[in-house]
Amino acid sequence: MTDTPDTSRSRRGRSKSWGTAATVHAVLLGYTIIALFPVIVVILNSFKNRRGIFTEPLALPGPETFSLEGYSTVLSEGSFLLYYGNSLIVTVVSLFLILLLGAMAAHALSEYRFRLNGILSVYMILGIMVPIRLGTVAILQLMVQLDLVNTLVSLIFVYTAQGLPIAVFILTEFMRTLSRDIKDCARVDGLSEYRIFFEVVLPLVRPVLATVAVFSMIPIWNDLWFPLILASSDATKTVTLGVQQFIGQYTVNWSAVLASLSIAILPVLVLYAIFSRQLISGITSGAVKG
Amino acid sequence: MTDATTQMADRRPTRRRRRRAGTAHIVVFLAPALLIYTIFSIYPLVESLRLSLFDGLDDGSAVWTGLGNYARLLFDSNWSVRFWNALWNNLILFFIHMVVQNPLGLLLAALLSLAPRFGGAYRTLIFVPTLLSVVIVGFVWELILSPLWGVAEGMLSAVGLGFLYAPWLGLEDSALTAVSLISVWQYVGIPMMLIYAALLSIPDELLDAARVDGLSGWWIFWKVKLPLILPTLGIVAILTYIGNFTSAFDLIYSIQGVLGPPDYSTDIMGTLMFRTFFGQQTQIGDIYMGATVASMMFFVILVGVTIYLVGVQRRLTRYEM
Amino acid sequence: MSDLVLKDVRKAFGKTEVIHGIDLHVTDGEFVVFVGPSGCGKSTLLRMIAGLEEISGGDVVIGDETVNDIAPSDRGIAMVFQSYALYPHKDVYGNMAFALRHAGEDKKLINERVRKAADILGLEHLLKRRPKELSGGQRQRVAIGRAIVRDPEIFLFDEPLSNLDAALRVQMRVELLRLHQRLETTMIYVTHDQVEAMTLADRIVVLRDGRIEQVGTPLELYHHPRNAFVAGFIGSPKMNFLAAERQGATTVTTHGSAQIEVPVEARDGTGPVTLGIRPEHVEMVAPEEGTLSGEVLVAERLGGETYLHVDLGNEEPFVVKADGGVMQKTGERIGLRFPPQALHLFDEDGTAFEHRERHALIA
Amino acid sequence: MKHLLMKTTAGAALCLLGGTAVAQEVTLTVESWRSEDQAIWDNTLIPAFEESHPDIKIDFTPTAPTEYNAALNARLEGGTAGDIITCRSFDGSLPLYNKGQLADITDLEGLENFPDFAKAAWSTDDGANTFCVPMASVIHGFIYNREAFDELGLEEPETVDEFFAVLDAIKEDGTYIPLAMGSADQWEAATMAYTNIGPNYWKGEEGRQALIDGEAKFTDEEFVAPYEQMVRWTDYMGSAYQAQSYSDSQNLFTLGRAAIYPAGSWEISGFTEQAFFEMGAFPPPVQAEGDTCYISDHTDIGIGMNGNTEHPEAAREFLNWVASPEFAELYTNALPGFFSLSNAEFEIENPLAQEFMSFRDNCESTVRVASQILSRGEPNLWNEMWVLSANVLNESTSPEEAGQQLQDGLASWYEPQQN
Repeated sequence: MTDTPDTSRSRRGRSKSWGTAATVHAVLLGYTIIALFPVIVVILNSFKNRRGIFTEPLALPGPETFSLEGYSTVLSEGSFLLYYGNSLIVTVVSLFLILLLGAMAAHALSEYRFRLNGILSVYMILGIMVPIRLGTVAILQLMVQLDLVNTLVSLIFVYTAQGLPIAVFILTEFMRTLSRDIKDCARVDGLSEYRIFFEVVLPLVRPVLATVAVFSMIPIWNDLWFPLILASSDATKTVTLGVQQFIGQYTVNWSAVLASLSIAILPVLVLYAIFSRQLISGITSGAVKG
Repeated sequence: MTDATTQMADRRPTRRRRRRAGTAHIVVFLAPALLIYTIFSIYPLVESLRLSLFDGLDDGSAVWTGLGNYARLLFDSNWSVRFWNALWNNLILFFIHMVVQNPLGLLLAALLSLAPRFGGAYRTLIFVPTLLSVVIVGFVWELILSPLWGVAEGMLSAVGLGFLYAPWLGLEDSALTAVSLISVWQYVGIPMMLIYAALLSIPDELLDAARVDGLSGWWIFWKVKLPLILPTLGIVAILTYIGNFTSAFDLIYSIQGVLGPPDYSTDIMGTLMFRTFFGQQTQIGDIYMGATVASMMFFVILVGVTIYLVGVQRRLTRYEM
Repeated sequence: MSDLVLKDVRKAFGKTEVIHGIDLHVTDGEFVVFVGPSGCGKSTLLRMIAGLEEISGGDVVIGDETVNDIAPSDRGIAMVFQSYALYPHKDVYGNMAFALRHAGEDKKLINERVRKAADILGLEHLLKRRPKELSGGQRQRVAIGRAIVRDPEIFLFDEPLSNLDAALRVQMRVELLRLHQRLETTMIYVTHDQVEAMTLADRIVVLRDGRIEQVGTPLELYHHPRNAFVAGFIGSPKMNFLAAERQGATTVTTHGSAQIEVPVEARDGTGPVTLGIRPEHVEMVAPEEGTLSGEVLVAERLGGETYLHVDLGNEEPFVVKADGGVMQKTGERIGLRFPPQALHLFDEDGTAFEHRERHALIA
Repeated sequence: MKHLLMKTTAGAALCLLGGTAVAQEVTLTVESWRSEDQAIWDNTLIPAFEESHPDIKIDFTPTAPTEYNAALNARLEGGTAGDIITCRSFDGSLPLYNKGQLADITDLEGLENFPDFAKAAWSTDDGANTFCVPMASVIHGFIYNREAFDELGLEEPETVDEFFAVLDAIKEDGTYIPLAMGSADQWEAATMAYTNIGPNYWKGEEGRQALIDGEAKFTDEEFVAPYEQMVRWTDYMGSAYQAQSYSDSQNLFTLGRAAIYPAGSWEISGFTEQAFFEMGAFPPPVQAEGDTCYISDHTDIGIGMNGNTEHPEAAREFLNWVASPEFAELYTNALPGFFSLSNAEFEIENPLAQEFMSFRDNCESTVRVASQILSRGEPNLWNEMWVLSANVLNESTSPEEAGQQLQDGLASWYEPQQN
């Protein structure tokens, strides 16, 4: 496909005058600090006791304030590892379904000419405009009838439904730009339409899939609402919901909240790091050019 | 050579007659996504919107009211005051994002596109807040801005600006702006990434041509790059608009709670819908009025998107690059 | 025998018909080139033969079988695409072996065939590379190799050389010719480049707007174009056209009022006609000796030859292909003389008048 | 089509799920907003119950308080709510009963252990039907840092004047913020300020009943006066109190930076754990010495059963146990500050809780003014009271305007107030 975009630009950057470069770095560095500061504050204070958190929020944990009580509370009191597992299962399975089903639908919409194509394209992206939370009661009733309440499956269905519109939108736009020749070539080679999709199209759209994965992952991992409504039993709790248990009606266990928040940040960062290499090339080739 | 060819020809598999697949594969490709999306997204939404045409009785049963709920929402002062206030706050929220978040995203993207050293690191780190749960974001900013913790005040004092500090989240005049800026902080990564990607897709030759034409860096940006990424800015704008109704709720809910304090100054359509639909404390949820608010929200989004599609997008020329 | 026969083949997208009933017979082992300006339907026609585009009417027959409803892979064809269409995630070997592997062929056979094709195309040392590690010419060879491996009855080429630079194009052209000589397989080749068509084809099919304008050997098209479109399309630089008035059966008067006798089959009547002559057939003489004369506007010197653009008072300059050593410069007047056997005459609809004699090279 | 779709997907989904184990004994799920009580239930209450009822298992599954109403509501509509439901008082639960989502338990034997005023919070207006077992009430007053008071030589104030004198003294000294109170969380302003000190002005139940009967208005002096006192409070609250959240106030006090904390008795257990100094408590000061004092002794938390539970017998058995003296003692001592409403007599161990309990001896009890009947319409009076109480503290609404707005809102739908 395209070369990595950065290399072609770098020569221009290097030739910039020293002063300009300094300004650029000053602005970027400044904003990076602003972006990270709150996160660092959370992590820093998660290693302190309550007193330390409130008397000197910005200080590094010292001998008097250092404490792992938050982490020990989190790891002992809540079944935090279980919640972690639940969040991971839900996020990964939903992502998988969003990417697979979304790509399949996008392929159908971008590759084949058929009568309902236009209408279905619009129908599929309608969901971007409406928060799915509006349908909570109906979703819950549906899940009751399907006997899926308090299962991770219910969450997976809802997140998949929620993630599909944006996935289909981005992937369709991108797949329209894919070379026709290569698919035709596969046809001449005797591949069925299914194998063309799996063996030719999917490998080609990998970077875009990464983009979609990042955009879809965030709301799923961080969602509080649907776990609360659909799967709040102890066996199916997710991390975000687990954090909530440390925020009581009248008392907040600060160390535990900060510790659990810090723990909850981690996997998102890891997943993001995995996808982010692909992210930019994904956006470049698909979503924006449209 | 000739031998080999004949040999090959002999071993060619017999030609299978196979009717072409027809449309079955199209159905197979579309059906799973359509099914899940329809059952778990569209059907519940339609079901909820349908409720807006009913009114609930004390015993839990519903009775048809037609557009009665809408009339109440728009003309009964108990509702209309809250409704217009929420809509107005939403528009302010949108405005602040448009004048702060998107230009900031543009600036950062423009700087990143100059390919400074560590550009990748900056890009990744600036995107980090976008990944965070609103629970974390709400929590940490509340702490930072809190008068008790004094982080914000302390930092301002350190540079001799301590007098500027105010409990922004608690003051009617500044609460909405403060919340908006927190949201900007969290989400600026998205326009930044989109715009950055658009800037990268401008071919080098074009920029070289501009340089040959005698344009300097600033002018190249203004006269060449900006017009070329206008469609992306359009997409960013409309995404901002939609997000303002759909996802801004989470942040306000987590920082300010469902009443949009102080004095409803941070009450937006999302919080109004939520507390109407589900209730809070002694207020029992009214799913029928809640659905009405939700439907209005949907219409407002639709109006915005339509204006964009008809009025704006048509005028934004897309250039083949 | 795997002749390809097209019988009244039609294609419509919605209500617009783009291929208007094509009849064509390609005999086994023939190298046929479809040529025409872009949008003439040549690629669509090729894709219809391949089975990638459904046909709206008529029949496509390969061998003795009507293949309208047969999947592309079962038509005994192989296709080479303009963009090469190599699978980026497979190496050269994988690309070439792909179709056979998919068909569940024996590993040994696959290996044998891939090696053989690689040998033919000089790709042996590249088998482990990925497409992005190859140059344009190498990619093109892999694409062709992939087709060879399938050992098809018909090769289909869709503008396979248009992404290559000029030098490489010439080289690949020769390689293709040799390949055809070696494999003796039917090849159908689509291009908009008449030079490729002339050099490669046993027979050329000239297409315009979804219709066949003329089918014939390259020289037949060159010497006996059936109409003004074919005449103008084949040959480079392109044929000069002069507006003229028919005076008698075969006598015409041009704009410059010279009387010219054209050796074509006589027809009754008078009226406006078009006189055509190729730049390479015009003779250059002193101004006063020429049938027509004019002023040189531009002299394009290519070294071995020179193209003189002459103003004859028409809208378009008249092009003369002269020797590389001609001295004439811009602004000089020259005379032009037309050997009668090189003249072409077209009626108002553009249809050519038959020459009285066939060209010596054409049986 | 809807059902067809569901059936097919259901089949598929069930396959995915695999078999879910069928419980041998009955398990009752308890819905609650008291997530901080998890440990108390798991370690104390549930073992005690299961010991005497081995065939019934209890699963306590609290939801964060901010989401409780919304989540419970959705689950009730969807039919997935737990068997046992923790009830908010008065109009917080009555509609659920009306919809059949809370079962009628009027004939539950254990209810005899409770006085009528306690049952009133979870009964129909005519008192004929009861739907929740009263669990506890919370008493409002002020908690103070006793060491700070000793240091400055201060006494517990009895009258409003004394109260402000104490505040002045603390302010003058400057070591402590006099009042730990913020307006960012609006309910703090409503419960800990307005309905905390208000009953002394409107004479508790008398004033509340007068509002319900339409004989008093929020624009009357006795309902505006508490707001006027609250305006005076702002001089003694921390700087930037507008953004001071409820948890900020707690921290200010327990970290020893503020001297007086307008409180609800629920704070007792948390404060006892967190504060490193001795604390005392006093009831809301009266206007003149010798006046009868009134306290907000709010019936806050009850427990009932889901009208659609599959295990009504087991649920009733459990509710009977909650109504028993055994539960009352266990609960009150496990959670000092949540005072059992049971007639049963037992010792309270926590000294601060004892102090709060003692308010009941000298003062008249009343519930929060907006909790019964008056918050049944739109605009919701209790919501309005949150917003306006915070506004008064923020000085963006004057006491008179606040009273006027409460009155206008109420009169817009409540008939007795419409003439």
